[in-house]
Amino acid sequence: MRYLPLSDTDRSEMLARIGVNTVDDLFADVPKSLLLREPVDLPRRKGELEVERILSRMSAKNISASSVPFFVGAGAYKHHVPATVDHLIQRSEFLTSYTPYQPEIAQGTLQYLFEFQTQVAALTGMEVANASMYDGSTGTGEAVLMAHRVTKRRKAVLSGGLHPHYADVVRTLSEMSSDDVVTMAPDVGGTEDVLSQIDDSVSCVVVQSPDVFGNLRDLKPIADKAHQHGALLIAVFTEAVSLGLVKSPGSQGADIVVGEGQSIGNALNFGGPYVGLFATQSKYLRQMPGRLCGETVDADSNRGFVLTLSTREQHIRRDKATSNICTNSGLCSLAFTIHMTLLGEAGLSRLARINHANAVKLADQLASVKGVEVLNKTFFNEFTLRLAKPADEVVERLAEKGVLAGVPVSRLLPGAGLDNLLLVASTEVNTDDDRAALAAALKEVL
Amino acid sequence: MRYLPLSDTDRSEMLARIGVNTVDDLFADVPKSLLLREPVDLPRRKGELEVERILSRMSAKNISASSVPFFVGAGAYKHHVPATVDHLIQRSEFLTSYTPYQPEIAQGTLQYLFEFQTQVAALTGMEVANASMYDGSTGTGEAVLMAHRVTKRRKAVLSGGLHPHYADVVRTLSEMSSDDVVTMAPDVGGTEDVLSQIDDSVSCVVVQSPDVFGNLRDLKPIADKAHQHGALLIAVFTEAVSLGLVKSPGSQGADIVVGEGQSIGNALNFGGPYVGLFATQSKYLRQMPGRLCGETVDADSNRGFVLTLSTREQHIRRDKATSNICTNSGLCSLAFTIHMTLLGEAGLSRLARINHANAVKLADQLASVKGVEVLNKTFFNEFTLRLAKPADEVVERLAEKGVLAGVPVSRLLPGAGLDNLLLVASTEVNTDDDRAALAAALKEVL
Amino acid sequence: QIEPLLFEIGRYDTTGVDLDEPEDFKPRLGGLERKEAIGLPGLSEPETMRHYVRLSQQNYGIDTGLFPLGSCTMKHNARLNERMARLPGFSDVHPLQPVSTVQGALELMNELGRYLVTLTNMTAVALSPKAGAHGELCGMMAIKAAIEAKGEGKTRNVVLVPDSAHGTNPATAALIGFKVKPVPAREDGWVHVEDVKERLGPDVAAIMLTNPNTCGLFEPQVAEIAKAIHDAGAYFYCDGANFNAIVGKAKPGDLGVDAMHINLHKTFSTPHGGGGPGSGPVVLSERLAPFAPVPFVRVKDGSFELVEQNNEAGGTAAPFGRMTAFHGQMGMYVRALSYMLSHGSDGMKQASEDAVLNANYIRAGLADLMSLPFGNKPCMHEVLFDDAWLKDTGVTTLDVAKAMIDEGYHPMTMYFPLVVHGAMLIEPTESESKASLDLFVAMLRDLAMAAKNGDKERFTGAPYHAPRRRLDETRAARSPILKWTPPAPVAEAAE
Amino acid sequence: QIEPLLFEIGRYDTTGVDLDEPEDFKPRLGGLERKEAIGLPGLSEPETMRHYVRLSQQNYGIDTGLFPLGSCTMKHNARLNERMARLPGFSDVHPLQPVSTVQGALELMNELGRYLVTLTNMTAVALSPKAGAHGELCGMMAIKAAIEAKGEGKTRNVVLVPDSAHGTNPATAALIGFKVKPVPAREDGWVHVEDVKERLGPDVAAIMLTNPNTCGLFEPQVAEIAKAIHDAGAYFYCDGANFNAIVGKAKPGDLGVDAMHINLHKTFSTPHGGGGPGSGPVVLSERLAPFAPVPFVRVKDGSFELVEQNNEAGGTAAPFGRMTAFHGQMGMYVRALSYMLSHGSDGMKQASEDAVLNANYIRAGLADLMSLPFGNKPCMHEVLFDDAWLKDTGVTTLDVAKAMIDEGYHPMTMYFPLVVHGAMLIEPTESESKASLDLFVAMLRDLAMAAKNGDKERFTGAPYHAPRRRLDETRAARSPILKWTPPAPVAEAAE
Repeated sequence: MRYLPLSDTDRSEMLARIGVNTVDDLFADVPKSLLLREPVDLPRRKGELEVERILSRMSAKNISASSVPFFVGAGAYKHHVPATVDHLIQRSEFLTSYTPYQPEIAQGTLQYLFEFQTQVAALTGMEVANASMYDGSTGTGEAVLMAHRVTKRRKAVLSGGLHPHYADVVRTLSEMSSDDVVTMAPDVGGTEDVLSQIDDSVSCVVVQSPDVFGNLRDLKPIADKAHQHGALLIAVFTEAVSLGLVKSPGSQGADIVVGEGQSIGNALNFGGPYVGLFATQSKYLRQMPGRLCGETVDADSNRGFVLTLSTREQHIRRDKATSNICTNSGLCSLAFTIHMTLLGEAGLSRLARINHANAVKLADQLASVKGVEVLNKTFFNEFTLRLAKPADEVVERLAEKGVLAGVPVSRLLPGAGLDNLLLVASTEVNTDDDRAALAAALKEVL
Repeated sequence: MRYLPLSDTDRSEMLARIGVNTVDDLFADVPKSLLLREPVDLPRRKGELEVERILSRMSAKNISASSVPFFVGAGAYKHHVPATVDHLIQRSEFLTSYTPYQPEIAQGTLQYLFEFQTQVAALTGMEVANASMYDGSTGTGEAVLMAHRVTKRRKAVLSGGLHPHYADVVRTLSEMSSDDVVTMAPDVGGTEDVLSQIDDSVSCVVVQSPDVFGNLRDLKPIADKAHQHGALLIAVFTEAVSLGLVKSPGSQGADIVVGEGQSIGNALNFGGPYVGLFATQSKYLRQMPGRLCGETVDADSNRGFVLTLSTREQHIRRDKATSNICTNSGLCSLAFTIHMTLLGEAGLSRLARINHANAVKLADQLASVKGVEVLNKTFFNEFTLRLAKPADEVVERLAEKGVLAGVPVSRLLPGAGLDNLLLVASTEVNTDDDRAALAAALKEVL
Repeated sequence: QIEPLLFEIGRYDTTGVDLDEPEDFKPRLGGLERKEAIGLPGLSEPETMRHYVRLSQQNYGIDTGLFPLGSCTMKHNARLNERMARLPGFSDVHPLQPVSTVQGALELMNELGRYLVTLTNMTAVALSPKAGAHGELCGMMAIKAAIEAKGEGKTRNVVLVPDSAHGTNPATAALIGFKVKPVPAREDGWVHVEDVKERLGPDVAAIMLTNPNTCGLFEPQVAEIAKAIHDAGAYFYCDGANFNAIVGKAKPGDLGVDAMHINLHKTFSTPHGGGGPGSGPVVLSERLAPFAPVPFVRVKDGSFELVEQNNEAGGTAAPFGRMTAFHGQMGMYVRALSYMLSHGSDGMKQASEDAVLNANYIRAGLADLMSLPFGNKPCMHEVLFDDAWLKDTGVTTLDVAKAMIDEGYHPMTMYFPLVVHGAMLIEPTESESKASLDLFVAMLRDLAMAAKNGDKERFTGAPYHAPRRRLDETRAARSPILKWTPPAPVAEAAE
Repeated sequence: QIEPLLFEIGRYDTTGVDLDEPEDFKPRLGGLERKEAIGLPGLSEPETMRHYVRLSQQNYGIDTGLFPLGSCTMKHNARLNERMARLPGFSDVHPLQPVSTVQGALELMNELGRYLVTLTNMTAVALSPKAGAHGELCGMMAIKAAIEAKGEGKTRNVVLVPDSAHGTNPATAALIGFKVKPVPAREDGWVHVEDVKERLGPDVAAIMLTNPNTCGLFEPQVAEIAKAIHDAGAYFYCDGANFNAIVGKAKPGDLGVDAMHINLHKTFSTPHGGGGPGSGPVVLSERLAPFAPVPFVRVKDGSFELVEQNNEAGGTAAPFGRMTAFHGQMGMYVRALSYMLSHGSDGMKQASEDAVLNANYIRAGLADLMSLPFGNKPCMHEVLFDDAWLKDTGVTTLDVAKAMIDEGYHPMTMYFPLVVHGAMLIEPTESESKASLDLFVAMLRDLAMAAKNGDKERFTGAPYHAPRRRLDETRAARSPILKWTPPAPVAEAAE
């Protein structure tokens, strides 16, 4: 087997050196009856070519985003990632390294984590950021738990504009922990009354902007009301590129900002791995979950970086930890940092403008199709259409025509009576031809 | 422009520091009338996404070897290259390094060249090998020039089994240098009488095995006769994998061995870059063209490697050099070395057996198709068919059916009266389905 | 060499991405446009490349040397798997595309699940957990859901956790409201069935047991423990971090396990990437299978469908909810399946045997110089030393670890498990050759002799030859600097 | 750290490639089966990965630091280009597939040719030469063919080559039977038209001139020289190694050039790869265009065809033959076109300007401490120093070069061109930032001060901090060891 360096000769010599006769002598503690004599019932080893063929065949059964006009969003976005990013994250020294618990030989990882934290703090307008979460949704779950720790309350209010899957994640966790969750009704227009839900029993309100229907939300009044009642505002985003163009949650008073970083540097990957961004104010630092990288010096007084404040973490605190999180999204955060470095402020804001411009163009074009109504007053690069027919059927028909039109709201919120609504996203990858193809296909189907 | 780090501010500051007003002041020596004022008439800069789209569109217009049953050979072969190879050659420290003229910071390159030379010498059964040529054909041209230097004669005899393009390269170079070349008639059966061409005026005979028609050639008698007359035997191969299974040219008495190394580690690349393998006996070392890497020690007595015997080369010898060659095929030779290291002796000989077995299977299968005759008594992984119809038409018809059947001999030797002959190659990538598809398609077309 | 931070070399007007400014248009941002600068300097592409290449050169990886981290299984990461994960049908598909357009992706998930279930002899698998700890959470949630379904939610609220367990185990149990009751360690490194039985009662929901355990030993009484747990109406959660020792040699389902997470990034070689991403699928016994979370893949009429809502599960299924927005770590699934297809059943068995053989070979090579807390008996895929052999040398486990760096090696896992004093846990994995192990053993023997001969300096000052000397972690924690801030402008010189 | 040779760690029965042995079959090798062993040890995949990763770590590349090699243009190698070259329609197509199945590949070649011809204002391009020196050979062959076509083959057999030329120039001319007549260097670093005229006559076939020249200067009399050459019935071959300075700023065709090779691996950024592969297309003037070698791409009826035989060329074309088996360096064509599309006409002009600006910025930063053989006047994309500033220091150009290594830099080109004593030729390229140049200048200033202050040790013993100290090149050449040989078996100890 190409991955196994030992030869049979090696094995014999080593067994002799150890002083046993067979390798199964080393498995003596396994109950005899349970030790397998034969390989399990799976195919035997395969050469590279054969593995490539099997997996390529599976791959070919899927329609990839780059191969068609593509408008699917709702929490993950098709962006162009520079070739430099994927090349660099595959470098052996990044790819095959471990969690940087040995900082003397892990400065590469540690320094990019420090850069990542700085970038995330700047982007969100917050004081501190951690070294990444699994993704935006699990980060939101952690944010709610953190808010409970900070406020010593156990009731979260979830906006009706929060991505329904994010709300599911929070609810699953809360139910298991016997915490309270109030989930507001789906808020297509972005006009729900969050303020009335806030009182002295509330630990946090969780508001997404742009919300799942695409609306931009003014967070300032919500933050103010929350603070009056001793509650925290958790601001969520699923499209990191939007922050290049819209006000940062930090500048609007958010206490915790959590979001999905996939858009920067990371592929769609059918849902993962992604990278959760998580930032807060310094005063809440000790309640923050996840790894943190901090600056220090070495014995020669050279600047260096280490994982720090790990007394919050499970491997030290065990059942008293702020979270059970161990692994983070190291390599995805590296991809984020490299892409963000390439963009810089100038590139990010231009990218955001292009996204917004493309979405505006698309909305105007689709609004003129009979049977289509654009519901949003405000949006960044995604908006909601009301169609003359159920959206899931329309999406399926359009897929047959080679256009991936978006996400039917009914897929996220089945049974909510929103079956004719369609979420449509547009990024820098969409061309005039793509937009025309979508409009034409909709015209045919509706 | 993303590749240019200078900002306009930088440029102004730098011009001021230099003491000129505009950048064109630095171009003062260019005749004013010839200095272009405007960018040339080509499109302006493009983002990555756009470049990817343009080139991907061009790429998609070609039928790639992996996408169809594929039997095209005649000097370049479709083999499977392990993913490790392509990953490693893209490492910055290999990819973006220079010719190792500064050995203290180029041991990576130098050591792999030393390993490459050792592998090539072993594979060919020769005493020394150089650090690669551009490809097999230019290497053959260089081998003939080298033979002329060694023998102080200027007449080469080219076997009728030598790849016609290789013969063309030798002839072009020889005609320009007013050297004599005798090209024997195309030798489909591998039965030509080379021996009768050898006399005391001959510098070298150039014999390929397996030859372009696939026949294996017994080199020993040719070497013996050549040596009797003070001439050299230049043994050529275009399929390096064959050496895993057949006698080495060195063991048969070749004086110079030259061949194409593409099969090991390198993609088809529509003809290049490839890597020329070049080996000889130690006594001819000083007449050998190309770079050589040699072992030495550093000031601390540690083993190290350097480019050596460069007094043969053009940058020292100028018009007295053994060759004008400057660049070699560094990265392609690295790919060769890594793939060969992965294979090892055990893997290479097994790979060769699989190739031969697949070709035998294919030949037997095709022989049973009406209108097809297999002409070879011996072959490795390629053989010649006589078809009932002109091969170029048949190949075109089969291409329309999605089968790339091989190379019509008329493409290599137009007007030679061999229009119904087809060269068919089979490697480890061919499956039973591929063979069946070719046989079935031939049956339909013939 | 000290590489500056990107913020120290970047400029706010520089970009390494060429984009054309859009034509004029009317924004629809409702007055929420960003007015303030963000504070993100950029670099051109060549500068970016060099910055991160240089940073990488300060890292140690599997590809640069042996990585003997106990309990973390740092094995070879094949580049074939990287290539496969980047096939457009896997990397460039969206989790919310119509399922008709991602049948191959669902097929891959289904196939991966089949492999995991077959290797473990379990009934079901929950693929979506994002990492090992997330998998633990998933498994424990399934247990909690099962207990609640039986109406015992109020009464069964204790989880037994051995002292030798990973810190994630108690943290996970506590996170969802369980009380953690420790099971003490015995001198032989094993959990004894009588210690478990003693703590069992109607309040016990589950035991969380690592097997092979963190001392590198297979729990010989595991089947008895499982039986005791089941007899008491509780569940057996197995921490699968050490599955690498027994893949193809024994099936956790045969041992009585009810739930086990599998670290794809350990056992099935998806790259650690400096701390993630991981992937932690959980296999479930028949008793727990109904409670698997959404989403999951189901085969229906020859095609694959995705169950995304609790109420779509059907039959006896009662999913406890959703653990993450989408379907989990697809990129890791591809790599892991590529690993499994490559090894095959024969290769996976051989890999486990080689992993165990390699660990024992190290044990045999060092047993005379270093101290084995449980005696010189066979271990599984990792061998545990304590620091008794360092007595009176003035050298600590930490010092030995740092001295290994100077010898060109990554340190072993240290001070874990907590049950052994000054623990040094070494896992060579099956990826190392005999020659590599011989060098490693020789290096440690040399260090051991040096320590015993009083060459304390070599240890306490180590590392001397790394990109950094020993770092001041206390300082980092005392007044944390967690991001770069622009230097204060230098005051004009006084006139 | 010394990495062993693969032969020292490999085993003859180890393989890192899994292949199934074929079923029994009857070989058709006619008795020519290999009987003897080959002598090629193998490594498993993890060992291979580690071996070559470790080797790579002993290399310096553009991605790790500034690469100031004069005349070699080590600029940024964009990874986009690597990705494009690996598209299956380029990397996985065979040169002898039916042309109907490779229309996109031919289109790419045609498009690359169009770019090169447009940038140079020439008539035709021969793409197939494999590298710069091969391109020179191609260009000179075309000239020879043109001369022979005019019936002057016997009489015109002299080629003028300035002393400052690259060694490949005279080597190339000599290779195809030309006599080389040198044109001496003048004190101002330029070739003077009167020196050329003096040597012109009916025996002169061509001049081989590098422009910008190897002293880093643009030849101001180039147009006059071209006219004199043409008037004498000879051809102007231009060595295009330094094209990087003037892409988009001036067109060689406008300067009277008849043939010029273009190093795609210099000017258009295909990676040097430790010494290749390169690619050396040759652009040809109207007078030489008919003599371009086969194969070449032709557009006919809206599709692309490939002319592979001399007698298929048609019209006035009279190809001189074939330079290589197939169509040249396709992989490099893709990378170069990707570079050109990315830059565009505006970006290529800017790149030339930045390259020249950067070189002059270095000149300005060092002019007071180091010596400029032709005075402190503007240079093109590289700046040439001599060693006059080292007089009486006991430090040589070589020593300075090696001392640069200790400072973390690749040395500049040294002792070339030969016309200047102790030459140091520095080409920063447009890929360097101002900050990077500032550091580089500061480093060289520091070295210059150290040399002048008598810190000779720092130079003569350098490098001290590289993977190796200075290597003994004489020893390597005296009794060459060019391959590994198994160590002689150690004799049994005497009884």
